[in-house]
Amino acid sequence: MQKQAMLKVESQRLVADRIYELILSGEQVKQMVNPGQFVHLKTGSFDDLLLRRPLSICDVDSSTETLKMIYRVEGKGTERLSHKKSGDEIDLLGPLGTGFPVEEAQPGETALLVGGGIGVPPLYYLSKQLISRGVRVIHVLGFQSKKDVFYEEEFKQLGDTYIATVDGTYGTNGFVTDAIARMELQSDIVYSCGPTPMLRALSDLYKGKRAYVSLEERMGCGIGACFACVCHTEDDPTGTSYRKVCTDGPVFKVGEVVI
Amino acid sequence: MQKQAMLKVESQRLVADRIYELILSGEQVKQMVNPGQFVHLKTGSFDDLLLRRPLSICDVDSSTETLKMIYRVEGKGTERLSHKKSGDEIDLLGPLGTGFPVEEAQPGETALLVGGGIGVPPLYYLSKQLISRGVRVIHVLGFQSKKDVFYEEEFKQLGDTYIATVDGTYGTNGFVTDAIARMELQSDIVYSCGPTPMLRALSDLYKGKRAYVSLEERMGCGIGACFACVCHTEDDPTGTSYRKVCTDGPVFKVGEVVI
Amino acid sequence: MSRLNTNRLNIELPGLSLKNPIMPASGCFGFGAEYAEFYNLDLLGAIMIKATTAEARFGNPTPRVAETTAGMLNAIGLQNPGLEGVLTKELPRLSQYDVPIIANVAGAQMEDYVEVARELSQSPTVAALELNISCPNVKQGGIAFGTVPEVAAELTSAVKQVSTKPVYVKLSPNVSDIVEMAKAVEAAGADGLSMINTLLGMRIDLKSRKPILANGAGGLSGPAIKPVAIRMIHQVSQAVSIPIIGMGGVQTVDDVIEMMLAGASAVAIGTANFVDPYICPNIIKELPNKLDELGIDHITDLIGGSWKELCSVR
Amino acid sequence: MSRLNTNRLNIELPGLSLKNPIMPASGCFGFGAEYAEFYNLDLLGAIMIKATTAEARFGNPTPRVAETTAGMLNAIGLQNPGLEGVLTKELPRLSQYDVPIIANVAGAQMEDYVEVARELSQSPTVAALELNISCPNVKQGGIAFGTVPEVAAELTSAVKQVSTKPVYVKLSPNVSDIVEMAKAVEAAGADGLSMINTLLGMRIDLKSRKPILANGAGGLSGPAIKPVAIRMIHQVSQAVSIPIIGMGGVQTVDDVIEMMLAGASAVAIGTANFVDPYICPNIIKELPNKLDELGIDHITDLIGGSWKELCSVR
Ligand SMILES: Cc1cc2nc3c(=O)[nH]c(=O)nc-3n(C[C@H](O)[C@H](O)[C@H](O)COP(=O)(O)OP(=O)(O)OC[C@H]3O[C@@H](n4cnc5c(N)ncnc54)[C@H](O)[C@@H]3O)c2cc1C
Ligand SMILES: Cc1cc2nc3c(=O)[nH]c(=O)nc-3n(C[C@H](O)[C@H](O)[C@H](O)COP(=O)(O)OP(=O)(O)OC[C@H]3O[C@@H](n4cnc5c(N)ncnc54)[C@H](O)[C@@H]3O)c2cc1C
Ligand SMILES: Cc1cc2nc3c(=O)[nH]c(=O)nc-3n(C[C@H](O)[C@H](O)[C@H](O)COP(=O)(O)O)c2cc1C
Ligand SMILES: Cc1cc2nc3c(=O)[nH]c(=O)nc-3n(C[C@H](O)[C@H](O)[C@H](O)COP(=O)(O)O)c2cc1C
Ligand code: FES
Ligand code: FES
Repeated sequence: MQKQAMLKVESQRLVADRIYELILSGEQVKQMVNPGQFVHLKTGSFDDLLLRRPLSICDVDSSTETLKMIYRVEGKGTERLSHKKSGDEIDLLGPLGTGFPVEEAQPGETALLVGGGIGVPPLYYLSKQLISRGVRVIHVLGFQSKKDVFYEEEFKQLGDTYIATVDGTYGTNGFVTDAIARMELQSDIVYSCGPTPMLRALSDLYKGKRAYVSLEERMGCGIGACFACVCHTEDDPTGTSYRKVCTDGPVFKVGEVVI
Repeated sequence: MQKQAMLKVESQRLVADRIYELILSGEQVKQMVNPGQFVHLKTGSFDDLLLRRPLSICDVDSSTETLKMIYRVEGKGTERLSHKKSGDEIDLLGPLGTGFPVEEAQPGETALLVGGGIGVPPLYYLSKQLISRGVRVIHVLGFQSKKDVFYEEEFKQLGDTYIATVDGTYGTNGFVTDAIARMELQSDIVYSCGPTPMLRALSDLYKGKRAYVSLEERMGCGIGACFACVCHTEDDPTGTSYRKVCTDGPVFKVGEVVI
Repeated sequence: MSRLNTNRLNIELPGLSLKNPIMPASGCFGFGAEYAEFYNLDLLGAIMIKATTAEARFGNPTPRVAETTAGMLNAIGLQNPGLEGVLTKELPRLSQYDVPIIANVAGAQMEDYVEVARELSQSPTVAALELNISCPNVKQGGIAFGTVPEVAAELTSAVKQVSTKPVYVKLSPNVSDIVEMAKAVEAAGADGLSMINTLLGMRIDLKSRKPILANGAGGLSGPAIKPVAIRMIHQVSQAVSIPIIGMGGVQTVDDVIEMMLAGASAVAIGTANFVDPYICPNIIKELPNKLDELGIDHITDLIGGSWKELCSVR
Repeated sequence: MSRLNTNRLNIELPGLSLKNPIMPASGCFGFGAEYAEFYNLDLLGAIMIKATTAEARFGNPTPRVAETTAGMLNAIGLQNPGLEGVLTKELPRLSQYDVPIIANVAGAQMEDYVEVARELSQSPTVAALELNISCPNVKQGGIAFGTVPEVAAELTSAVKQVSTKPVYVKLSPNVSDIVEMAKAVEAAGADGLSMINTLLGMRIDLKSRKPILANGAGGLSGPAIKPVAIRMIHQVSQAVSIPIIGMGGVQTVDDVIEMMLAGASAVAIGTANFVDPYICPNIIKELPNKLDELGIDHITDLIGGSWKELCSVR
């Protein structure tokens, strides 16, 4: 199957401090059925920024063949991306990776979706798919500060949504784990994406449970060929066993890999 | 004096095969009073094409502060330049170099302006200035083929204009020197710009006369600091005397430098 | 007499009958399985598979890659399933393709190289060996083999003694005198050279103040290094009489031509596979038109064209 | 105890009291006259002037420069007015500025270096010498001095014997072991190092089939080589105790910080002057804000930050 295509920029807008929502359209979107998968984007046709950038799929509308992503301007690549205007074309490789296992949540169960910062976006598409499967969803979204919060309304429309900010300027004061504890949130299954320390804390909290984390790692190819993105497995933490974040992941079951 | 500025693209259009006319505007244009000078352009804000590109000033309208250039798409830089649209900004350094000595032509005299290919553009601004000084102008413009001819009408409006094409598909068959011989063109002073073999032929033809040639050389800085663009002088052709094309030139009197 | 109607891209090198001069470079194509999902690997001139070491290796801690201006750094650390894994899993899978496999051999000591080379060369799927004497990533080895001519020569002849297949020695660019290195391994019996491996580089993160790569330094590849590759191939091809598989920053069909004019007999593409997974078949497709444009009959007419007298009719 | 109100950018190096760590690199700034039309040279930390040889040189035939991806090649060939011209014309003009002048010394044989170094060091306008043992452009010399430790050491001590000013030895990156080179010249008495000079590279024109540079090969500079510079400065700064003036691909204030974290005590800017003639004063202007952003009091707190323990209060 053709995995690379030029997609058209439909729109781009600022949704929080340095955070952009980018909507692309193209036939390629048809393949993007699994939440938690990612795409690998070229930020321009210039050779100075050589590598593609991985961004999670935030939402897909297959009827209009549109793909939504939300990203934060971190460095030169995302900066360049933020200047793209509607009508521009973007070279996309994807969908890539193994996403969240929606089928692990049974209809009627409650799923806890925990996101941190720019780890929040993929949970949106996941949440929609869980709901359409008859799963109840609770969202806990952590941000640094009030100015960083995005998509609260959008998540609220799907289910209960709790916001935590590290500096306490909005929602619960502290980390997502603080919010989970304070609200005494119960669930049958947990899905999460966010910074490594958050994922570590959640892994401890939900050890042995049905819990899934989406990891980030610097990537070369994004398709499993370069061995840039490997991590150790928990059952062989110092040996030669490994998983590739780009193909085996980015989503892993808690306890599968060393975070 | 500030020599660097961001200029705005007013328009860009194709005027012949791979040949574009680019009009920029900005205050910087005020400084561009001498024909034969050039500007040094960045073709984008990307680091892969690192160096600036030298392009001759083709025409200036100081009332509207607009600058016209004509260039051929040769490689990646000019290719990138050709995608600029009105409203885009271009980083410009200039005016640079020493242009054609308009003052060497006396009112009432006849000046022969000889251009070849993309050496034609700077003659346009020169011709206008000579005319306003009361000098009669004759233009001889050489191109490869009919499809490469540009600005014939514009030059005709300033004075007699003869076209030569190497393949004979338009105007006189052959080189500019053939056209000059065939038409028995007489003049008091000669100004020329074009490919090196043409300039060599003209130098032979007008040795010891009031004749000026504009040279091309690969440049680094464009301002005289890097010693990329030097040429030997005719009176010390193998010694250490030199002229810099970017500052002492690009225009030299015939017999001053080794071409 | 025009050869326009025959295959204009085929090249014969020791052990290698190449349909065309394009092959993925070692370490940038795994063992082919991933790219096989993008296109039919039979299109390729050859495949240089990832370095094989005697034992399986996990490699370096992550981050293992960092971007640089027009390049990238990597410090994968030779992660691979080891000789056993390559022989039992990777090579059998690759045997289905009608494309010569060049097996990249790495090691921390001469004995490792010799063992791996002996075993791999006996696989019917392996057409030639590529001796990675230059990988700058692995602390326990590599660097020394690739920078001291005598050591490289000793290793080359030890491997030649056990290998039943032609041996291409992959040179490191991190040396004072690449010609000296090339001549040393040629004299030691190398059947061909491949060059260049990565330049040693580093990037430091301003906030953490630490190198971005967990390993500290890493190998620089991509368009940034192409001028160094062209220069070295130009020098070496004039000094030796064994063929060179060129690599380093190739991204376009023009880069392939430039590298062959410099003196390469075939061209490997590394980093560019990450940017465009279809790069190899795309370039192969563009080659005939490019030859037309340059007025060249057969691709071999390009080899060393920058220093040889023009021999083909133009 | 904050030093926020004092000069946060000044640095003391052997023979050099720098207002700030930024200086144009040799060969990329002529003798200053051209850039003096763009800004007041007094803004600079220092100026490294173009190489001076005993006799005037015309240099190589043109083309002398070629662009590469994120870099450029040059083969100027040390064009300069010779010792006499520099002493009688260039230095007197430069004496009007309140900025330390570092004179770059080149030659084809040891005697030339010694003569030029002796004379230039006696000029009151010259604050220090930079020994260009590494220029890869000039066929008759350069390359050997810069790639053999013993030869570089011999040259360094010969120059030290005659120089009345501190001597910075400019290292070539085209070596197998940069640390060995650095240690050799340190042991021979070098007061400081400057690094890196250009990498040797080449580009070939597809149509003419010839190298674009008339000289064939040339020196690669610009952002493409920055990772190599960072790596070498990182290695060398940990191995020697003399200061390093770093250079190679610096274009932004972030690049300056990165290079100082790697171990440079000051930073020279070469190629970027051609892209933006105002680059040096612009970066100098941006430095204080950058220090604020990184929470650093004084610029010297950055030096070697990638391998030293954090010493400044953050
Ligand atoms: C599977 C996956 C999904 C992601 N999804 C999102 C998302 O939905 N929204 C979002 O804002 N960000 C996401 N990221 C992080 C995003 O890829 C980086 O922020 C981005 O690559 C930074 O590029 P830059 O050029 O702006 O930064 P630079 O620092 O200039 O990038 C330099 C290089 O480092 C890599 N890099 C830098 N930071 C990261 C990082 N955190 N993770 C991986 N590579 C990095 C870049 O890809 C590039 O190769 C995701 C990362 C991964 C691995
Ligand atoms: C003083 C002067 C005035 C010029 N005026 C014009 C003009 O009015 N119209 C026009 O079409 N062209 C003009 N040229 C030529 C023009 O600069 C080149 O065609 C252009 O730089 C090619 O850039 P590129 O990126 O398309 O080609 P590439 O080949 O990709 O360029 C690579 C590098 O080589 C340099 N280079 C390539 N060809 C030339 C060349 N012929 N002369 C100088 N440098 C070159 C580029 O500047 C760049 O640094 C002029 C050149 C000079 C020196
Ligand atoms: C991620 C990565 C892994 C590599 N692994 C190997 C390897 O295992 N063995 C080897 O000989 N070269 C290895 N190389 C070097 C490449 O084969 C090639 O020589 C180099 O990258 C230059 O080519 P390029 O610029 O086209 O990438 C690796 C390069 C990269 C980028
Ligand atoms: C056009 C040019 C001329 C140079 N001339 C000299 C020189 O005369 N002496 C010298 O020591 N280095 C010379 N260099 C090397 C630079 O000083 C510097 O070490 C190198 O270019 C790397 O820095 P950069 O990437 O910032 O340019 C020259 C570089 C360029 C680009
Ligand atoms: S990014 Fe290449 S293997 Fe994962
Ligand atoms: S281009 Fe630098 S001196 Fe002329």
